[in-house]
Amino acid sequence: MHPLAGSIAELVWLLPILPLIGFVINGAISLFTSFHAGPADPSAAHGEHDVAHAGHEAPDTHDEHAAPKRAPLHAIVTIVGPLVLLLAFGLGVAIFVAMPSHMATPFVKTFFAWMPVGTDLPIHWAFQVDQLSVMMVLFVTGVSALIHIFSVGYMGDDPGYARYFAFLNLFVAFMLVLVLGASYPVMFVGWEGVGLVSYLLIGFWFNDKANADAGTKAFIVNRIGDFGFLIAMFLIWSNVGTLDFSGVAAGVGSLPAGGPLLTTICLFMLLACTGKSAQIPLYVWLPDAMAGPTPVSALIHAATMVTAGVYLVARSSFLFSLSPVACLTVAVIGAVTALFAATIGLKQWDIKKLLAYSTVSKIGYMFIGVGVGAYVAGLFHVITHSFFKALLFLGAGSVIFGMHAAYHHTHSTEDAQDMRNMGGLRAYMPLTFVMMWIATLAISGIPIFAGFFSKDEILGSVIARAADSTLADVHWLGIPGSAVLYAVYVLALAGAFLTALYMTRMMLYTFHGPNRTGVEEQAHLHEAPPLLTFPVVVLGVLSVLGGIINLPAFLHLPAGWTGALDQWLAPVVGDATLHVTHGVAAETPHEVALVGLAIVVAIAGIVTAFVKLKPAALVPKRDAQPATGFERVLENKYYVDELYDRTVVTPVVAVSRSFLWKGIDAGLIDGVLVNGSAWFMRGLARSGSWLQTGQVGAYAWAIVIGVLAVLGAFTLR
Amino acid sequence: MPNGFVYEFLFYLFGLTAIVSAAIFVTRRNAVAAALWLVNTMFCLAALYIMMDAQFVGAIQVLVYAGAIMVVFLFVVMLLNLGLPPSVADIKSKGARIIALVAGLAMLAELLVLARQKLPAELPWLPRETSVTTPITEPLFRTYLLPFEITSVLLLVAIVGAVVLAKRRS
Amino acid sequence: MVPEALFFSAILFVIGVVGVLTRRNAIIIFMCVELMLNAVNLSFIGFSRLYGASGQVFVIFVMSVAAAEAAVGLAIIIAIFRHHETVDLKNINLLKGWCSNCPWPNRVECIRLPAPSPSWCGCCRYCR
Amino acid sequence: MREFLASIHYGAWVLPALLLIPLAGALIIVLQSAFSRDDSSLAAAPSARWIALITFLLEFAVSLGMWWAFDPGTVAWQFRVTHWWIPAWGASFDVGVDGISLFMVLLTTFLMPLSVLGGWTSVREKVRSYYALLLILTTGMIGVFLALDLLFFYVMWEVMLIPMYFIIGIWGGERRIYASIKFFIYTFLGSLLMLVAILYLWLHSVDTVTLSNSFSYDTIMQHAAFTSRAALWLFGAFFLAFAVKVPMFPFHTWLPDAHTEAPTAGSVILAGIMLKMGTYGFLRFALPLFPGAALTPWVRDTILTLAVIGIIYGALVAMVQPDFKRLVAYSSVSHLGFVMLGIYALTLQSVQGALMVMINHGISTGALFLLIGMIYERKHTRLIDAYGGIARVVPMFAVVLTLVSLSSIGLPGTNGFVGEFLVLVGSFKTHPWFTLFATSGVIFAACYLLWAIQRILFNKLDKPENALLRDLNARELVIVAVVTVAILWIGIYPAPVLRRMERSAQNFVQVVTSSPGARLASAPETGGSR
Repeated sequence: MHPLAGSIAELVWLLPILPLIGFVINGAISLFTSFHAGPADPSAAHGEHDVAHAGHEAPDTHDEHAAPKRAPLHAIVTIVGPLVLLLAFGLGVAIFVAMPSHMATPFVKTFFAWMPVGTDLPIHWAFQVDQLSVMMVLFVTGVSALIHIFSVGYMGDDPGYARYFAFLNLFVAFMLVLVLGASYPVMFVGWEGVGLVSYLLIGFWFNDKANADAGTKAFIVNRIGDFGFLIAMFLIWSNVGTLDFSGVAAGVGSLPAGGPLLTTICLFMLLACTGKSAQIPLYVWLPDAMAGPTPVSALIHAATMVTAGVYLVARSSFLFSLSPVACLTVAVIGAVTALFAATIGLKQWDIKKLLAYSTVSKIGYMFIGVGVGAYVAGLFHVITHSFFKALLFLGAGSVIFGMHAAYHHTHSTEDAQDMRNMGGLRAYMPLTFVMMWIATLAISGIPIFAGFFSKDEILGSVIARAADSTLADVHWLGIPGSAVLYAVYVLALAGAFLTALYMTRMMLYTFHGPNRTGVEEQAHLHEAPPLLTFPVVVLGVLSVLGGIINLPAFLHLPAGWTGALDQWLAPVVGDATLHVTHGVAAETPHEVALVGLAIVVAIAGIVTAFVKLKPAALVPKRDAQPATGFERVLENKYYVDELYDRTVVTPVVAVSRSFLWKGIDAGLIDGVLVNGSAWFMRGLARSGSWLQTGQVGAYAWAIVIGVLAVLGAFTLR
Repeated sequence: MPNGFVYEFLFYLFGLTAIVSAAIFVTRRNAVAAALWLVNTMFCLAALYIMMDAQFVGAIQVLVYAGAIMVVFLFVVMLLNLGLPPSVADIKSKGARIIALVAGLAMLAELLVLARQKLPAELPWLPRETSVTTPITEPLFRTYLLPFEITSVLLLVAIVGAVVLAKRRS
Repeated sequence: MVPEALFFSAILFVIGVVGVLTRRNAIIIFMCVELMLNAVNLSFIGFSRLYGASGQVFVIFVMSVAAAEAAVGLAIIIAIFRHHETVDLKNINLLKGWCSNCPWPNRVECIRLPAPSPSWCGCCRYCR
Repeated sequence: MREFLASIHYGAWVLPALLLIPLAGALIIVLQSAFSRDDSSLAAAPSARWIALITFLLEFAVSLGMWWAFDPGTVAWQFRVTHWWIPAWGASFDVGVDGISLFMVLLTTFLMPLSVLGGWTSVREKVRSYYALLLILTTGMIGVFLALDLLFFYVMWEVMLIPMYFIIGIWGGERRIYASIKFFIYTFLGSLLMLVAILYLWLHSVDTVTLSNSFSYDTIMQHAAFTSRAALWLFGAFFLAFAVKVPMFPFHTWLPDAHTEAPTAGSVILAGIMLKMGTYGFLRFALPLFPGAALTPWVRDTILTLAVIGIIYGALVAMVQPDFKRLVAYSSVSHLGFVMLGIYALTLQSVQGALMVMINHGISTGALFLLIGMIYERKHTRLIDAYGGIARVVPMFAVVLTLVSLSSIGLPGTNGFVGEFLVLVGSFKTHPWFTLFATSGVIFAACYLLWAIQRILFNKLDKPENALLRDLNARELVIVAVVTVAILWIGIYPAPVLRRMERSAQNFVQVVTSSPGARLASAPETGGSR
């Protein structure tokens, strides 16, 4: 009898259902209000107003008509949205509390059969409660609750308010299904569900083509990732025979370790992760995803959804640990993405785009962590990253909220998100300024902050495994494993330096130096309302204290404190981690020196930023000259989007239009075969009719010729 | 009456006159002249029938064919006053005529090739006292009774058809 | 004397065929057809000498058919003559299938009207 | 429920009743028109619509009984009714249902009331004959699914064809004549070859009881004797007839024309039910009767390649269609490529997946056509570029269109995913490479539908007349509600559907794979022990 059998864990189905109920209520309200607003919906008539805020962050239309619609419905949505999240968080905490400390086997709760086909593919709706899933549940519902509260203030007067909260609740529901799923198909439901909701939320202000394009692009790129997930599932099922995590974990021993099959499964799973977590080949959708509201970017594209890839690798650690080549690929992709995204981040002017590239880079770190087999380090970085990245986005949201209010009052059409229009906001937004500095220090990896502990643990684990692990023994594309891991370490360090650089650059341009918003706007620049600043403060606190979750050993603290997360996740990923390091706990050679190096690198990044950058020299966006040379390449993100567009999208569309449709379908099959045969018959008939001259003499001749032929036949016989 | 010389002579005489008059008939431009030459061919044929022990048919030939059908032809020619030759010759161009001749000769050659088979001996002549129509009665009214009845229907239909077609629309 | 009879019949038949192919006057063609029928009768009688009197019975049937045919044929010729005032078969092509772009109600063609244009397709008033 | 059905001897009369109810409805409409002098425009004959709707609802109610009365345990024909039809030829009126045909019939009776309700105001003139034809068409379709006698099957196949020809030809769009003639000739050509094959089979199968040739499916399955070369030709004939109907890749060009030109109800039926005739034909006739011929390597590989080409080709061409109906038509080519892949992979999962895709495609594509019909009635154009940004103007329509498109793309949790996942999982076991390419079809599916939806619902609301579109009225809301329930129910809890079809699918796989050789040596067929 499983220890959790009778306990609160039985209610685990309530976790996704609660946000789902929120979605249903809010969805009904949003449909009800817009359904009865009638075709002449006032906000639709403001078509021209949208043009002013082309493509950028604009809580759609601050038109005066929104005020009267603050009917009770609006209040219901305000209550239902965050309440449902808090309840879910409470239930999560209850389950966390009810869980015994050393629960060896996960508690799998099966509800009803989903796709029972024959005896060899019993797919059921089943949730799995173990340390990993509870940890994810806690941090997902926690961060979501905070962001919901932030959204109440931020999206307050947007006409699509109910619809926004409906989608946000739906997102949390699907995320919980993803995290709690007990088998790959159930996880896949959550996997594509979050993809769907991110499509809906990115294209939230769908009346602007750029936003709708970004949404569709996100869904299709995610779908390419899901293709990998499907193929991985088919490979697992046809070789292992089951798709449940426990079943696959048990059955994977039968496959040849490190063999081509296992590596292919893991590589396809990696393709899925790159799609969802925006890594090298399929990261292009994340920067465009900034077209959605800022809280959405904070929640989905910083804290929760993008970490789904890391969760997948951690959850299938039993597969990855058995195929070192795949693990090395994960680590390499993570490292390359980290550096690549960091370089682009240097020259971005839009504050949200900059944070997007910083997210891509930070997820690269997580992939390094789980890639080298240090699953706990990777997950630890997931948690701490969600704290300070959410804080950065919400801070940016407060800044944009203020800027937008200012520009709105003076009816100017300046871009509320461009750093060149900001500057010197320290005086106007002191609280946000302090919190943003905390987040910047955390993300750069300055000691006492959360970022330092998780990033340092990842870097340490890379070096530990470079020295002695199954990864080091194997060759990756001809290069020995250890060399690859050292290269990964160097890339990671370079990434850390650049991270510190561009984060400090952001702080300097936004908060320090002279204000470039404009004289009359400054009057309206003021601190964000309490609803917005409360979550920011909470996240600030978490960014500072986040480190205590998994304090490193070299601090020689009392027993209970060090490595809390290690012990917590040991039953789930423990043996996979040990397998990678030849069954012995990895310890980093001369660890303190490495930590020192990391700190020096971080501080160097901040100092160079202060020295090199001169915020005073900046000019507002409207009269900034276009950048030249390598700077322009960085600003245009290495032209990767244009490259994809020209090599993949346009040729496929052109080929299918001119060749497949017009060529084969209309031309070959329809033209030649179908209409062609019809034309041939017509021709045949027409030539036949030529014989009917109407002259009797001609018919006589025909008869005579016939007689001659017959007689001829007789004579020859 | 054995096939004496006189019999053969007469047979050839009538045969050749039939052919010559048929040839002339084909070349006459005047319809009436052509009709009369055809009547002459028919008379020669009637003679041949009689010489080949088909006296009744010979009589019918003269009576029905030459007498009735050709008279109708002449009657129609007179009705449509085609007597005088038309301004434009109704014979086709020289080229067409040559081709027609060639086709005719080819057909003749094929027929003659086919005719080279060995024919059985002739039947004995009818004894003098039997009446001319007895040999026909048995096949006509017993084996071929149905065709005989059908021809009567055919003739009825032809009469009605001819009247309807030729009647002047009111 | 039957082989000679068959020979004469063959020649008469061929003359009839040549007559049909060369002449354009409807009645003359009709007569040539009658000549061909007579040639056939001659060969029937020839064979009746060899195989018995049933040949003669056939001659009777041929004659009755020829009579019926003559009656109907001449009636047709008269009907054509009344409408077109000619029996020259060159101008009469009622049997022709009309070219596809002739509107149905105008299909009845009367050659008495002068041809509208040199490129007249000959099948109806309303061609090119 | 089962006791109540047993008490009224439900099994004995249900199938003939399913065939006769529509005919009775058609008769009523025709008789009713005979007595009233006025013309049959919509104003003059509103009753015709109501008679048709009530008949279809009655039909659906009767057929719903089968859901409970059906015994998932056995493989034998259920609710079987057999009467002599033409004893001289050995042809009998023989109808029966098993796991495969049960859901096809339910799908038909489910979609018919929806299509009539959907096309409520779209047909304005000659209304009586329109609804009479619809009713006769239903009899034809249900007859095809129930027929266990090859001649009866062929007759029903033709009975189904003619009304659809008129529906497209008379009430269709601009190029309706071209489309209906093309549709008719395409299908008719195929079915004639099938008739020849049926007659050949008839000649070569002697009924042990009556010692004469017989058309009955079971006799032919057990006693038909023909050489392997003959089997290849026979399979070729059946293949052509059904490939045109599926439609498989080279034979599909009639589908876009027929769909775009058909009226709303016509295209719903065409896509929802008539496309399943082809795949049903493969499942019932082509493969079980000639397993040897069907599984010869080169035949199997060509069909699989055609199926995969169909998936990718259909999706790619759908992406660039200016007309939304043609886009959905080409998407049907892609979806049915999955079905053929599933059928030919011959594993239990893939065959059950194929059946599920057939049902789900019927529901989601039928719903898509209904939605297009609704927007067509408001704006009278199907061109995607004529719309833009209407999500704010018609929010309910936007929500439903997005949901149905997601089910058509195969988002997990909706019905599309269940079918596609099972097909791909099943066929990966036997044909991994084919499945790899087929799975890429999943990506293209997302591309073409999402791009179309974006150009219709989202983007700028730049055309002022779009701002005056009315949202869905009550009638349309009923349809939309029913479709949404169906999509989500099958998506989340398909177990009862899968359980009912499992035994028949298993038997199909066992019949086809176990005895390719036996069928030829005229030894009594072991598998088909119906």
